[in-house]
Amino acid sequence: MRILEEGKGEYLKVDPDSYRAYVRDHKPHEMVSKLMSEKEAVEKLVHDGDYFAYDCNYFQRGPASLIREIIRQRKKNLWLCGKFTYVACAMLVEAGCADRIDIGFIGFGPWIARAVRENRCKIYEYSNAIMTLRLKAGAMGLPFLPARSFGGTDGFPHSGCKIVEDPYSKQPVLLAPALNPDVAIIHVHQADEYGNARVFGTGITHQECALASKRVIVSAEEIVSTDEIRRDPGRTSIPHFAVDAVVHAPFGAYPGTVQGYYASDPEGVVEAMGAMFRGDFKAYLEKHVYSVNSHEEYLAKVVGTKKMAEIRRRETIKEGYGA
Amino acid sequence: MRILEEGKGEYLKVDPDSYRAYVRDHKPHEMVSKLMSEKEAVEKLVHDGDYFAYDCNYFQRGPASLIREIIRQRKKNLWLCGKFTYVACAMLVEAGCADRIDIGFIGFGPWIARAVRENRCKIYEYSNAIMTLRLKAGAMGLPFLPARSFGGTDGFPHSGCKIVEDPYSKQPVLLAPALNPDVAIIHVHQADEYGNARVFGTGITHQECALASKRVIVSAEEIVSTDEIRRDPGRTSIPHFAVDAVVHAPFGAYPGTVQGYYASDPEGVVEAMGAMFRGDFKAYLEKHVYSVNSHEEYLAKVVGTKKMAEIRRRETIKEGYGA
Amino acid sequence: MSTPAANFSEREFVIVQVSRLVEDKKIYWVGGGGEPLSSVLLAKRTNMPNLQYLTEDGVVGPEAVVPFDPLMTMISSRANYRALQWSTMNYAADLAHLGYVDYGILATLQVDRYGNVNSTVVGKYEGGEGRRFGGPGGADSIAALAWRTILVTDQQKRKFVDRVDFISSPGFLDGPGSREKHGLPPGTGPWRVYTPWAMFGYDTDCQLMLQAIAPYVTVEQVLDEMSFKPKMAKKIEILEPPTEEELLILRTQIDVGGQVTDRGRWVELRDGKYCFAG
Amino acid sequence: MSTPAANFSEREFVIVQVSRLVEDKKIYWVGGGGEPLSSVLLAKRTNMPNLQYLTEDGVVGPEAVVPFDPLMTMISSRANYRALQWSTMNYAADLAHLGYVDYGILATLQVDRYGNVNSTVVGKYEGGEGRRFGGPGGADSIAALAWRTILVTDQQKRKFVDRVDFISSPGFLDGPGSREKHGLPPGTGPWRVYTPWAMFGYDTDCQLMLQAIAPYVTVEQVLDEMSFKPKMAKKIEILEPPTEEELLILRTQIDVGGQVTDRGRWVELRDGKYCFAG
Repeated sequence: MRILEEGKGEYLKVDPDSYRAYVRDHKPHEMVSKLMSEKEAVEKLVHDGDYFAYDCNYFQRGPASLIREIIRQRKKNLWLCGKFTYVACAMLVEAGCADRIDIGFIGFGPWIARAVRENRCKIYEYSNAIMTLRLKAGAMGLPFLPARSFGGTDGFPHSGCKIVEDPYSKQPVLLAPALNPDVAIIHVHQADEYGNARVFGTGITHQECALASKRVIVSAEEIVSTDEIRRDPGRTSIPHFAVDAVVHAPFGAYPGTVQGYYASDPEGVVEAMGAMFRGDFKAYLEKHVYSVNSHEEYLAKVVGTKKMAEIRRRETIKEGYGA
Repeated sequence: MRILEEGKGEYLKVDPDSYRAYVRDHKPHEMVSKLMSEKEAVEKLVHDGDYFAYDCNYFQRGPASLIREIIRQRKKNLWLCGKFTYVACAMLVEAGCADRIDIGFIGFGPWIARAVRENRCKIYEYSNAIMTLRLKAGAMGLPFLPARSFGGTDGFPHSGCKIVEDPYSKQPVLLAPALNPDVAIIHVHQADEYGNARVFGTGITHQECALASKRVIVSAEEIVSTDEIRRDPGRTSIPHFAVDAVVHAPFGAYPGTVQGYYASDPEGVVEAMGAMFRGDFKAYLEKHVYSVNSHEEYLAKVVGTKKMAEIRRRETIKEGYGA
Repeated sequence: MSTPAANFSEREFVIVQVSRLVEDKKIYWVGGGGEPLSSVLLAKRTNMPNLQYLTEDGVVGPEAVVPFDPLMTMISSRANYRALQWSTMNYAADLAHLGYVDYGILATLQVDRYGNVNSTVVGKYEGGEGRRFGGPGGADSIAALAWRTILVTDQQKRKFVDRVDFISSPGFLDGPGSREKHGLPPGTGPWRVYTPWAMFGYDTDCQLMLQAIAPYVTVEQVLDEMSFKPKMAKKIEILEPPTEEELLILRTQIDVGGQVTDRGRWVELRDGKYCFAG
Repeated sequence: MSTPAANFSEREFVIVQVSRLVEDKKIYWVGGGGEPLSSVLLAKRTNMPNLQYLTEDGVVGPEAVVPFDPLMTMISSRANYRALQWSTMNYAADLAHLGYVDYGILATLQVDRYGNVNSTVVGKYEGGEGRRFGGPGGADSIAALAWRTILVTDQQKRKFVDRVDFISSPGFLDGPGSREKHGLPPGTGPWRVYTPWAMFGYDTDCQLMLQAIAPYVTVEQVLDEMSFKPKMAKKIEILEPPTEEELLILRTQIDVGGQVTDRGRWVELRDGKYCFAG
């Protein structure tokens, strides 16, 4: 199985054995309550220098409130998993929280461009599907997974992928290195206090992120009982033992949507996109992050009950989004 | 990426490109009704010499009625995917339908042992998890998937697996060859006429079997409308385009259980297990297969309404088994 | 009901063209929102109600409720309404790996002679000097794995280049055989490129070939807006303009806010001939 | 409530022993039904209500309703009742790959000095001459991937051999380092072997070591029923007999039909000493 081509991009070290040992020694195998505030969860579980994955994005069932909390706590030197996302990477770079990004798709914007030129931010190239595959490899406890895409691109040399001769078909096949982030944050519809969590509808990689990552924070629109989880186990997306903290975060995806629960706020979306395109998040961060101390305060002071009622009302489709 | 060890067992050729072309040219991409009788489905879609996978087994939400129909039609030279199964492989070998088996776990019995000694049946060695992984590789359109098990066993030399040096960790890692069966049969709780199918509760590899196999027959306890499928798309286990035939088969898993719908029939289970242990399925096949022309006739004449009512009644747990 | 329209934008023109390529019996993977999704939604509302498509978030065969809120083309209740199946992104990639995706439709920033697509950087990559964009997203998988890829781009010199500054998503790379050499499945690749002014196919040597033009431009105008000279089909066809019916659906049901179509120039029918307005 | 029982079968003894190893804070993968599952179900009903286990069909943390119909230990509503999650087999294997399985519990047909397990053939493999069994099933994955594997087998010369006729599921293979050489994750392997007569551990050289015996046998009897001489712990402990409470739960709730326990000899308390009955 010859190696035919190798990307030269730096990538998070592939080490499934160490991840196994981490799971054995640090993951909460027993059922213990993990309910805590956003502040506490981020303080405890997001460390400077972490490889950091968030699932979905700031507009689509993403952990927007947790992203704001990470910025509020001025975390540093994060390495971002930049797949299927618009503004969050730019926000995190502009806020001084991140200096490396693996890119599937991000809203790049002038700020990141400047940071790259000034060597304050490093970029590694992938695609959305290769990044989700890397997380899947990480979630399967494997060192890599093969794929039939990404070869031949100009991203490949800036990645950690390799092309090898498949020992079965003798054809070239790409290998994507497993990704086991230090920390992942995921926003879900429902979770119990232990972290058994349900996502309704489509998603990107919530289960993969949870199983692949050393430390996992789940924020949930609703906290439900474990009895409710056990009533319909086919709906469980994430098992408790993958989860280190459960944060109750109603409207946690605002200004984004949580499908079946509330619509996005188009004004809020456009405001964030505008900041990104202008390459200036200062006013945005001031208003949406630094001006408040918590998500509760944010909802009360910045979003307001009228807006919350409106986006709930506008989400008229409920079919398929309940157990 | 050096090859460190190679199994010498024969295995179904790994050829993801040909499978892709098959999918393009022969899978029903459009929504067309595929409702047909068991007889027609097996006549059309199960061919002598096929690599044949059935999901689950004769006792646990397996396509028992379709297995009986395959025997009734006296199919020949099948190569069986023998994972997580008790009696069905032995039945198929004894009935003269199969002459090769990839083994994860089967009820072996004296008949297969005799067939192996007399060189009428060939055995290749795997484990349940390696067989399900092979199907998963086939269902992902990949030539292989890595695993951290099966190496070092005495099964390995009789398999199609290889151990290579992982180009990332430099450690030995096993590769399992993708499996794309010629035909798969799967029993589900509900399906629409196009083959969009729902399995409630746990299972072995229903989705993998459906996506990995060239021809797919789904038998369903209930035929539901496509509107019902669309009402709760998170419950869809198998998409229509993977499916070539939909058979309405109430009590299709008899004597096995369909969780949430009916319990197993312990008498029927013991009768089949007894035949296997004795190495003599003649009487069993005569009574349960050859004496009738169809599953309908089987239910009416052999099983009887009393038994059907009884196993329905005994299945008191419904939680989690409905959309 | 099939009256040729007297007034439409270039964007509307290209959406309608692509929508007419769409077939009921095929499965599409639609990249992002914009023109590709609008084309498919339009097709579904004209004469292909059973059309099936998937998107990156693992939705299979939705009956989307339009219009969408801004950016809400995936992981939203309206975009994913009444789907046949809901899943996640790796599942969408699995289906594409398996060969279920007959056609992929992509909007592109820059495209070249071999159909290679750039959505990463215009200008120099190293040192971050070029103008940087968001990356391939899901487009790379579509371009690699769909049997046929339909590209949608602008008819502009800087977008239609001999060699893209950065291959984000693969076209034919360096020509025949080079996709396979890099591990991509055989028999795949770019198939059509649509611009508001023209439609291109590919010659057997994998090079772009002009096949048809819009009724409001000339071949010369098209070639003037390319940085290289494409191969030319033996006969250059004239594309049919949108019908009033198509535009009505597009404007009242799909692109109600004009987010997708409100760019580019307007075209009008004047003295029996289509020409740019104003 | 913890009165030592006066009467029990060898099978009951071994189930009770294994159940006492089980911890609330660990995750178990239980192979098949039989003694392993009975042990876990017993533990859950004695003092470990929060005990979590998974089985091959991807069930996580069920609260099984016992007893089961014959063979219905997986993919059945009673076995999977009120689980935390339902999935399929590849998911169970993923969790094991990830290191979530603290303990695997397996019943074995034949086991050797290095804890290698045979469930394929007794006798010669080639030519099908030996007596053939069903194959590794899920046991290979458990033996390869669980941090610690607990084996349950009979105390019989033919089941306790120097080298198994066929390694279906890996123990320590040929000794230190050989699991890793064949791609298995480090730090894993067999941990305990329980028989109705004895409990074995492993020495640092990966070889089986007798650690404790049942109160109704002697060390000599145990060694007589092995084809090789194991290493011996410095002090051989005596295992505690089942309590009346444990047996009551086992007999009335779990193995009601006696399917699992109704084999092997009976033991009774006679004149303050345990010995075989009859």
